Amino acid sequence: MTNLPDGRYVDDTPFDATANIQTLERQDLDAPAWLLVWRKFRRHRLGLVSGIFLLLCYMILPFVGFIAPYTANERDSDYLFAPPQSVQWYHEGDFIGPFVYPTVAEADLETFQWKFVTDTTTPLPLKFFCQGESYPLAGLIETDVHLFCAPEGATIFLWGSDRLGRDVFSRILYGAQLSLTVGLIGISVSFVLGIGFGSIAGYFGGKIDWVINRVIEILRSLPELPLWLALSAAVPSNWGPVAVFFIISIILGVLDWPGLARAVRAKFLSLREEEYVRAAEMMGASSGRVIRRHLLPNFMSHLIASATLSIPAMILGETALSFLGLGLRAPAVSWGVMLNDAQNLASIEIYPWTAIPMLPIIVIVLAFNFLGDGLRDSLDPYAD
Amino acid sequence: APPLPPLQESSFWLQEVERGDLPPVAERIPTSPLVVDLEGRGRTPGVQGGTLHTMVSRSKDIRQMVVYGYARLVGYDHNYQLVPDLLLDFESDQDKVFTLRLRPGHRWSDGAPFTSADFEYWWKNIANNKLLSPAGPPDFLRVEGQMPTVTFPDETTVVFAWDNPNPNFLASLALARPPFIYRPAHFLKKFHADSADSAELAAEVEDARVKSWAALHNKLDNMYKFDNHRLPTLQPWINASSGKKIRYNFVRNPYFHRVDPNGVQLPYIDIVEMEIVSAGLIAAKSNAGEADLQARGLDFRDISILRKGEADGGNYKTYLWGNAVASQIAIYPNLNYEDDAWRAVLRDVRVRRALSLAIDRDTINKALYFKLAKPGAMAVLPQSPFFTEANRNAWATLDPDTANSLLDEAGLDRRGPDGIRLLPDGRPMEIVIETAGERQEVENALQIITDDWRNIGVKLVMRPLDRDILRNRVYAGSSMAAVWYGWDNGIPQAYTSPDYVAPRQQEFFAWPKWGQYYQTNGAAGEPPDMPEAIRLMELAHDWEMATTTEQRSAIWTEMLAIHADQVFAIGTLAEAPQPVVVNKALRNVPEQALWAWDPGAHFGIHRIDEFYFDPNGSD
Amino acid sequence: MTPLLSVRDLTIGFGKGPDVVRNVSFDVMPGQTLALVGESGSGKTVTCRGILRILPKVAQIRSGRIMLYGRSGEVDLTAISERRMRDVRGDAVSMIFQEPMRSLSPLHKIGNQVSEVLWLHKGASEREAKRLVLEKFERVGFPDPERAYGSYPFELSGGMRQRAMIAMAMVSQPDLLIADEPTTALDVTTQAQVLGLMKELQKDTGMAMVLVTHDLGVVANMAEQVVVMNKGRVMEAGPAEPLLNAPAHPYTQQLFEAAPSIPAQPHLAPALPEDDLILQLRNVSKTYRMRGKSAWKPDVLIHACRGVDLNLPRGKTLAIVGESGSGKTTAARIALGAEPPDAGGEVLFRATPDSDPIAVHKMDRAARTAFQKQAQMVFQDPYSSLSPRMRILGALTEPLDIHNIGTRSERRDLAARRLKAVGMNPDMLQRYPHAFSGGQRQRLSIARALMLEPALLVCDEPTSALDVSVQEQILTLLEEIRDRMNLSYLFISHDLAVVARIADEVAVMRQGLVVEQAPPDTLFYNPKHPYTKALIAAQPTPDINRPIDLKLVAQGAGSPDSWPEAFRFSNTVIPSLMQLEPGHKVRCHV
Amino acid sequence: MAILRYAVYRFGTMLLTLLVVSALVFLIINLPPGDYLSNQISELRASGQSAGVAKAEFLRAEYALDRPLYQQYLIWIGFIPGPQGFSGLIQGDFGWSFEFDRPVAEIVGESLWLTVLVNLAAVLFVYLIALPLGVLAAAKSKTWVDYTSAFVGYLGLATPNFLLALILFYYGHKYFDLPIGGLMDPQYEGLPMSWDKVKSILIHLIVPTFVIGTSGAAAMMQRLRANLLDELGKPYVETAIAKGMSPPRMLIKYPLRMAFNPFVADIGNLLPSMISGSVLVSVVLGLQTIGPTLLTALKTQDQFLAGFVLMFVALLTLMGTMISDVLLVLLDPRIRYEGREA
Ligand SMILES: Nc1ncnc2c1ncn2[C@@H]1O[C@H](COP(=O)(O)OP(=O)(O)OP(=O)(O)O)[C@@H](O)[C@H]1O
Ligand SMILES: Nc1ncnc2c1ncn2[C@@H]1O[C@H](COP(=O)(O)OP(=O)(O)OP(=O)(O)O)[C@@H](O)[C@H]1O
Ligand SMILES: [Mg+2]
Ligand SMILES: [Mg+2]
Ligand code: NI
Repeated sequence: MTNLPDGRYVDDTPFDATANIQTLERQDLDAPAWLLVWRKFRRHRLGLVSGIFLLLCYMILPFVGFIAPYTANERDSDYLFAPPQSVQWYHEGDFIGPFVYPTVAEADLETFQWKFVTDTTTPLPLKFFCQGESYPLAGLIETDVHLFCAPEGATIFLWGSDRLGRDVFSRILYGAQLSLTVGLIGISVSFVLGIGFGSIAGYFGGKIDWVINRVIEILRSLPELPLWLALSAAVPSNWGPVAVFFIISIILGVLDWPGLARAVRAKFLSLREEEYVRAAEMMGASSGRVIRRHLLPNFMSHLIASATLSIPAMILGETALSFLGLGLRAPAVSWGVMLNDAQNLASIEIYPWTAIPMLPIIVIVLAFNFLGDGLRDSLDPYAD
Repeated sequence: APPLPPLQESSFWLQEVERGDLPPVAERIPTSPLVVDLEGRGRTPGVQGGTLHTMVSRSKDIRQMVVYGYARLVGYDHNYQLVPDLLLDFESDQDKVFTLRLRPGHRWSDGAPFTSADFEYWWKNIANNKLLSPAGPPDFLRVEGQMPTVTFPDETTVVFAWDNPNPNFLASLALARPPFIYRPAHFLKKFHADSADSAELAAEVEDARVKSWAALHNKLDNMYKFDNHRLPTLQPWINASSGKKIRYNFVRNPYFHRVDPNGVQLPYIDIVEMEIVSAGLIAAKSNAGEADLQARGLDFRDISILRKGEADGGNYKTYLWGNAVASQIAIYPNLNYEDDAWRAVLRDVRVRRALSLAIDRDTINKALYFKLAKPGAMAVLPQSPFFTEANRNAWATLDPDTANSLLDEAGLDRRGPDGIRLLPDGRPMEIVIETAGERQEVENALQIITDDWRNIGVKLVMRPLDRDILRNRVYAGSSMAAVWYGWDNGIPQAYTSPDYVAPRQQEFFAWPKWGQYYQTNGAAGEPPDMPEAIRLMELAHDWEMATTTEQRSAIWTEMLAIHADQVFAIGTLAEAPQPVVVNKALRNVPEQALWAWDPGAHFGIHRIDEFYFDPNGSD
Repeated sequence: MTPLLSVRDLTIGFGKGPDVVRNVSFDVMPGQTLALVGESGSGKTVTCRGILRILPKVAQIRSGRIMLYGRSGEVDLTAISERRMRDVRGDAVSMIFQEPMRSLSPLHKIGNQVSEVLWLHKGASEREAKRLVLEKFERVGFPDPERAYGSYPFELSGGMRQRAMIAMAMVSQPDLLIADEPTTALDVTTQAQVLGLMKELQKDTGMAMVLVTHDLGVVANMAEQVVVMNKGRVMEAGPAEPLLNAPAHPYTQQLFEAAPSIPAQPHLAPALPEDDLILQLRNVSKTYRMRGKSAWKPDVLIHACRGVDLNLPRGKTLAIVGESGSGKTTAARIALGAEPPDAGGEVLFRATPDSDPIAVHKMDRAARTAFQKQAQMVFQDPYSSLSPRMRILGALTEPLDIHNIGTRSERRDLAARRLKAVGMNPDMLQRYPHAFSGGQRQRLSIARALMLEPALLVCDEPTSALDVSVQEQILTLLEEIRDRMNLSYLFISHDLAVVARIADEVAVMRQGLVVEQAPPDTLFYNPKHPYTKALIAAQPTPDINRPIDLKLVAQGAGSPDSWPEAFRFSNTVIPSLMQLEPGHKVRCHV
Repeated sequence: MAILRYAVYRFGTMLLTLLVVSALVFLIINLPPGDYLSNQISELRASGQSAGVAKAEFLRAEYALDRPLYQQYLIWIGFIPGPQGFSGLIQGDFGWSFEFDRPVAEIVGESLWLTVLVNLAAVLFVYLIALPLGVLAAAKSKTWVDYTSAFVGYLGLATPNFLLALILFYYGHKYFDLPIGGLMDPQYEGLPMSWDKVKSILIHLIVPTFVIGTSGAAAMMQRLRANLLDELGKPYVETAIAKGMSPPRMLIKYPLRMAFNPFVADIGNLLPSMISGSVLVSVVLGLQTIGPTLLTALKTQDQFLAGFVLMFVALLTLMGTMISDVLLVLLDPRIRYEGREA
C-alpha cells in the first residue's frame, strides 16, 4: 500500500475491473428446491434425529406383532396389574444372558392389591424367535413368530400389565398402529379445507371473503354436540370401532377447519398488500400461483406449528367422544383407549404403569415438534 | 305402650326454643313417638350433634335425602319386615281394607299437625283433580281396574278399601321412592284453585313466572325431589338450602317422630351436608377424607385406593357391603329385536343357554372382583327365601363343549372361514351388545366374554352408547342385546310384587315391547308370545290374587325357576362388595350389610338417623 | 485531535463464506463527514452495520476493532456487552438504513416510530417528542408534517419514507450519524434540503457523519474525508479535495470517469412523433383515502395525481422527474394497471403499432395476462417487491414460469445471463433476497423485469442505489435493449444527469401535476417553469470546486404561492398545460 | 370513521347471521324425533305416572309444541305471538326448561357467570402464560428455555384432561392442600363477595384453569413462537435495534404485533371453544358451568334450554368474529376487506 503525501491511502494490489464475474457452479444451480431444503435440514440435528425416529416408528408399524411378545388382547388372568419386570443379565454374579425371574401373584385382601412375589432363585432365560399367539404380519401373513417371548413359567411384562393381565408394552406397540395413522386423517382433512378456504377468502377478499366468512361463522356457532348425539344413534351397530372412528375423524376434520381458515385468511389479508404480491400479480401470476408461491410460504411456520399441535389432540381425541359411544373403544387398541382405561386414581397412585401410554404420545409429539422446527428452520431464509 | 323416657332438648334448636320461636321438645314430638330399639340391634345410644358430609354427582340427587332418611308410613326393618313408622300402626283386613292410624300430635317440620286431613287433601284435591292428575290416582291403587274407597273417620285414621285384595299396597308405601299419599295440606292449599283466593293465587302464579296455578302447584309440590325448602316434610332432615347450589345443607327436623331410649330426639346428626361432585372425583375426595359416609359413586375398583388412603392415616374406614342386585353385569338378549332372523335365534333357549355356558365367570370374578363376587346366573341372593344353589348354577358353569353342541343343535352349525358360526340366512353370528359406556367393569367383562364366545364361534361386538340413547334403542327394539345390572331387587320376599320378573316392565331389557304392552295397557309394544313369558304373566296375576304367603312363595319359586331355565338374561356375578366409606368416629353403621335400592333405600333401612359421631372421636 | 470513531482492520464475513469486508480502516473526526463510496456490493453497508453490530445472524466480525470516543469515554464497540451497546445505538450513534421502505414497521405510524427514539433515550414525554419530531419533519421537507406523523409507511411515497428515516436518526442529535445512502429516493431539491440540514446539525452539535453514497456530487458537496471501497477492500482513502481532484487508484479513476452529467451543449432534438403511441395516459387522477386519526375523525383525501396526460411513443423513453411525493410512482402504477385511476381517467396500451388500443384500467383476465407479458415494471423498492422466501432463481424465472416460456433449464440459463448482464455473479442465484446489497437488489429487479423481454418497461428509479460505474453499465444495457428490441420506457428518476442521458422526453411533476414537459435538451437549457429551474439548479456536480449553495437550492421553487403569477396554482385553481413551442409544454396562465 | 362505518356494517351482518344461525339451531335441536314432552309423556305413561303426563300435555299446549315447526320457531324467536302473546327471545323471554321445571333464564343465569368466570380465568391464564413464554421461546429459541417450555406445553397437551385434573387434584391436595373440585369453600356460598371469598374462588380455580388452559396455552405458545421467529429477521426489527431498544421491549412492540395477526383472527373462537372444550372438563370436574347443562338439555331434548344455550354460544362466537374482524383492521392498517379483481 501507498500513503501519498497529502495523507491519502491508496491500495496497491493489482486491480482488475472485470474480475468479479466468476464461473458458476452448475450442480448447485441445478439442485431442485427440495434438495436445498434437505441440505439445510440435515444440519438441524434435533430435527434430523426426530425425523429418523418418526420414520422408524412408521416403518415398524406393520411389524409390531413381531416385536411385541404378546398380542394386543392376550390376557393372562394370573397376572393382573403386574408391575414392570426388568430383564436381567447376571444371576448371582454370573452372566447368563437376558433372563427374567418368575413371579407369582397373590391377592392381598387387606389392601385389595395384587402382591407379586419374585422368585430370585430360578432365572429363566428369555426365548428368541419363538412361538406365541399368531398375528398377521404386515396385515397379511399370519404367523406366530415373535422376536422374544416369556420363558415357560414366567412372564415378560416389560412395562407391566393392566387390569385384565394384558401386556402394556405390547399394547402400546399395537396401539401405535391406530394412533399414528387414523387420527392424522382428521388433521389432513382440516388442513386441506382450512388452507383452501382461508387462502381464497384472504386473498380475494370482497364477496368471496364475505361468503366464506359467513359459512365459517355459521359452522362455528352451530352446535357439534347434537350432531354427535345424532350420529351416535345413527351409526350402524355392526360397524367395527375402527370404521366408526375413521368416519368420526373425518367429520372432526371437516368441522375443524374454520379456525385455521380464519387464521390463514387474516394473515393473507395482510400479506396480499405486500409489494411482492403486487409484483407477482403484475407479472401475470394467477391467483393460485400467488397463493402457493408467495403467500403460503410466508405462513408456513404457523401452519407447521399448528399441524404439530393438532397431533396430540387427534391422538387423544379418538376417545373424547367415547362418552357418546363414538370414540375408539376396545377391542381396538390405541394409546387414547389405553389412557382412557387409566383414568382413575388407582392408576395414578397404585398402578402408575397403566398410564405409561402418555410417554409415547409425548415422545411422538415432541418428535413431530422438532421435525417441524427443523423444517421451519430450513425454510427460513434468514437462518442460513 | 311403654312409658316415654325423659326428653332432652337438642342444643341445635336450643336458641330457637329459648327465644320462643320453637316449642320445647316435649311438645314437638307426637304423644306416642317411635322409640327405637337400639340395643336389640346391637347399637349404642348416641349424642346429638355434628355435620355429616356426603357427596352425590348430580344436583337432582338431593332427593337421596328422602331415600336415606327413610321416614315412610310403613317401612322395612332390618329383617325386611314391614313395620309402622310414621304410622302408629296399621291393620289389614285380608289385604282388602287397610286402616292406617296416625300418631296423635305428630307434626310437619313447620309445626303444623300431620293429620288425616293431609291424606284427604291429597286424595280429593290432588289425586282426583283433573288438572293435577288427569289420569287419576296412581296405578298401585288400581285393583282389577277399581279404585279404593278412601275414608277419613277421624283426625288420625285413614281407611283404604277395595273389593279385591291389594297385596302390594303396604309394600308400595315402603318403597325407596314411595308414592306420597299425603301432602302438607295447610301449605299447598294456598296454591290450589279450590281453596286459595283467586287474586292472590294469580299474583303468585305471576311471581313464579309459570303459566297457571296447576303449574305452580306442581312446582311446589315435590315431596320426593326435595328441592323446595318451603315444603314441610316428615323426613329426619329438612332441606335448608334454596336454589341451585354446589353444597346443600339439611338440618335436623325439630318435629321428627323418632326418639331413642334415652329420650334423645333423633336424628342424632344435626346437619347433613351434601356436595355435588363429579362422579369421577368421589373416590378421590373420599380418599382425601372429605366424606363421612359415602357409598354412592364408589365402586369395587375404588377399594384399593380407599384402603390405601386408610393406611396413609385417613380418618375413615372402608366397609365392604354386599350389593343386592341380582347380577352385577347381565346381558339381555333382546327377544323383541326388530331383525326377524336374529330374533328367532335369540328366542331359541338353546342359544341363550349356550351363550351363558360359554362364559368363564371365574376369570371375570378374578379380574374384576378379586374373586369376592359370586359367579352364577341371574338369580336371587341367599338373603331371599327363594334362593337355591340350583338356580344360581343353572347354565352358569363354564362348559364350552355343551355350549357348542347346543348351538349346533339350534341349527347354527355352519361356520364361516374365520370360525364364526353362520345364521340360517348366512350372516355371521355377530352379537352386538350395547352398553351404557359408563362402567369400565362392563367393558372389561365383555372383553373376557368376547374371548369366551369366540371359543364357541360367536363374535361379540361391543358398542358403548350414552345411557339415554341405549335406553331408547332398547325400547324401540333396535338393539340386539344390552348390558345392564340384574334385577334391582335381588332379595325378594313373598310379599314383593313379582312385576319385575314378569314381562310387565320394559326396563327388563330382554322384553322391552312386552313390558310396554303391559305398561301402556296395550297402547304400545306387543303382547308376549312365548309360552314361558305368557306363563310368567299368569303367575304375576296369580300373585296379585293370592291371599296367603304360601301361595305367593310358590308363585315366586316357579317364576324364578322359569327364569333360571330360560336364561332370559345372562347373569355373570352377584354380591360384589360395595365399598362404604365411614368416618372413624361415626357409630352405629353396620359393618356388614346389603347395599340395596329396593327394598332398602340404600342407607335408609339401616336408619341413618341413628348414626352419630362419637364425641370421643375415632377409636 | 482524537477521532470520534476509529475503525481498524475490520473484517466481516457471512457464514463460512469469504470475507465481504476485509481489513477496512478509517477514522471519523468529530464534526466532520466521511464519505464512503464504492461499487455496489462492495461492503459499504456491511461496514456501517458492523459499527453498530446490527448484522444478520449469520454474519461475523472476524477481526478488527471499532473504537468510539464519545460522551462516555473510550469504548470498543466490538467488545462491549449488548446491554451497553443499546445505549450507544440510537443515542450516541444512529443510523439511516439504506432501504427505508423495508426498514419501517408497516403496522406502526411513522410518528410513533420516530418519536420512539426520544422516549427511549431522552425520556421525552409524548407531547414533547411529538413537537420535536414535527419540527424535524418540517426540516426534512415534509409538506404536511402532521399528516406524515399520523401516516403508516405504506401511505407515503418512497422519498417520504426515506425522509422519515432521516428524521428518526437525527432527532436524538447523535454524536455520530451513519447515513447509508440517505438521499437515494429524493429528488434533487429535497436532497439538497436534507443535506443542508445535516450540515447545519453538524455545525450546531458537532455531529460527525459517515455518509455512504454513490453520488459523487454529494460527496463533493459534503465530505471532508473519502473512503473508496471495492470488493470489500479500501482502494483509496484520504481527504476529499485531493482525492476528488486527482484520484490515485485506478478504480477511483474509473469511478469518476463514469459519472454522468448533463451535457454541456444542447443539441435540440425534434419533438417526439405522436402517431405510434404505445402508452397513453389521459386525464389520470388518483385520490387516496387515508383513515382518519381516530375512528371518529373523517377520512383524509390525498390527491396523488391530478389530471396527468402522458404519451409514450413506441421505442422511446419518457422520463418523469419531480418532487418526492409528487405522484410519479402512482402514475406509473396506474399506467401498468396495478391501481385503477379515478373515474374519468383512461390508460391506453397498444401492443403493436397497428393493433387496437386496450384500456388498461378495464381489462378482462385474458387481456390482462397478455398485457402483463408485454409490460413490466422495475419497482422503486426492490426489496419489498421480492418475496422474502423465494430464492432469486425462483424470483427471476417466475415471469417465464407464469407465461410458460421455455424449459426449466432454459429459464435458469436465461436468469443466469440476465444476472450477468446487470453485473452480478450467477452463483448468487440460490440466495434469498435479504442476502444482497441494496444496489444488487435493484439490479435483480431490473433483471427480472427484462426476463420476459417486454415491449414496455416502467422503471421507477431503477438506478438510484447504484454507484456510477454500475449505473453506467445498467444504462448502457437499457439503451442497448431499447435499440435492439424497440422497447419503450417510462422512466422515473430524480437524477437529472441520468434523465438527460436516456430520455427522449421529460415530464416534470409537482404535487400530482405535470408542470412542464419537453425533450431533455429543451428542458435543461430552456426551462420555463420555476420548479424546473430550481430542480436543475439543485443538481449537485462532482466538482469540489463548484459547491452548490445548499441553502439556496433547498428552497427550491418554494411553495406554489410564491411563484410568479403566471405559474401559481392552488388546490382549486390550476392553470392548464400550455404548448409554448413544439414539444414544450408548461403549466401556466397565458 | 371508516372503521366506525365498518364496525356498524359488520354488526348488521352479525345480526343477519345470527338469524340464520337461530333457524339452524332450532332445526338441529328438533331434528331428533319427538320432543322432550312427548318423550316424557310416553315414558311417564309407561311407568304409570299419570300425574306427570298431565303436566306434560298441558305444557305442550302452553309452549305451542303442538304447532307446526316453523311456527314454533317464529314464536321462539318472538316474531309471532304464541299462546300467551309475544314472548320470544327478542322479547327477553328465554323459555321454559322442562327438565329443571324452571324458567330457562333462572337456570342459565346461575351457571352463566360461572362459565364466564372459569373461561375468562382460562383465557387469562392462556395469555398470561403463553404470551411471555412464547416470546421468550422465540427470543431464546434453541435454548433450554425454549425446549423446557415446549416440553411442558406438550405434556399438558398430551395428557387427557381428566387424567391431568385427577393428577393435579390428587397431588395438589396431598402436598399443597388444594381443594378437590368445587368452586369455593362452602362457607362462602351464597355470601356476598368478599376478599376471602375471592381468594377461595381463586384457589379453587387453579386446577380447572390449568386443565382447561394448558392445551390453549401450549398451542398459542408454539404458534406464537413460530410466527415470531419469522418476523425476527425482518429489516424493521433491525431498525428497532438500531434505535437502541431493549430486546423485550422491541419484541413486544414490533414483531409481536405482526405475529399477532393469526391470533386476533381467532379471538372469535376463544371463548366459544373454551366453553365447548370445557364441557367435558366441567362434566368430569363437576363445575356447574353451562356445558354440562347443555349436554343434558340436548340429550333430553329440553329444547328451550338447549336452544338458549346454543344461541348464547353462537352469539359469543359471532361477536367474537366481529370483534376480531374489526381488530384486524386496527392491528394492520394495510388490511382492507375489499375484493380484488381476479
Ligand atoms: N446476508 C448475507 N449473506 C451473504 N452475503 C451477503 C449478505 N448480505 C450482504 N451480502 C453480500 O455482501 C456484500 C456486501 O454487501 P453490502 O450491502 O455491504 O454492499 P454495499 O456496498 O452496501 O452495496 P450497495 O451500494 O449496492 O448497497 C455483497 O456482495 C452482498 O451480496
Ligand atoms: N396507499 C396510499 N394511501 C395513501 N396515500 C398514498 C398511498 N400511496 C401513495 N400515497 C400518497 O400519494 C402521494 C404520491 O405518492 P407517490 O408514491 O406517487 O410519490 P412519488 O412521486 O413516487 O414520490 P417519491 O419520489 O418519493 O417516490 C404521496 O403524498 C403519498 O403519500
Ligand atoms: Mg448498501
Ligand atoms: Mg416513488
Ligand atoms: Ni364441610
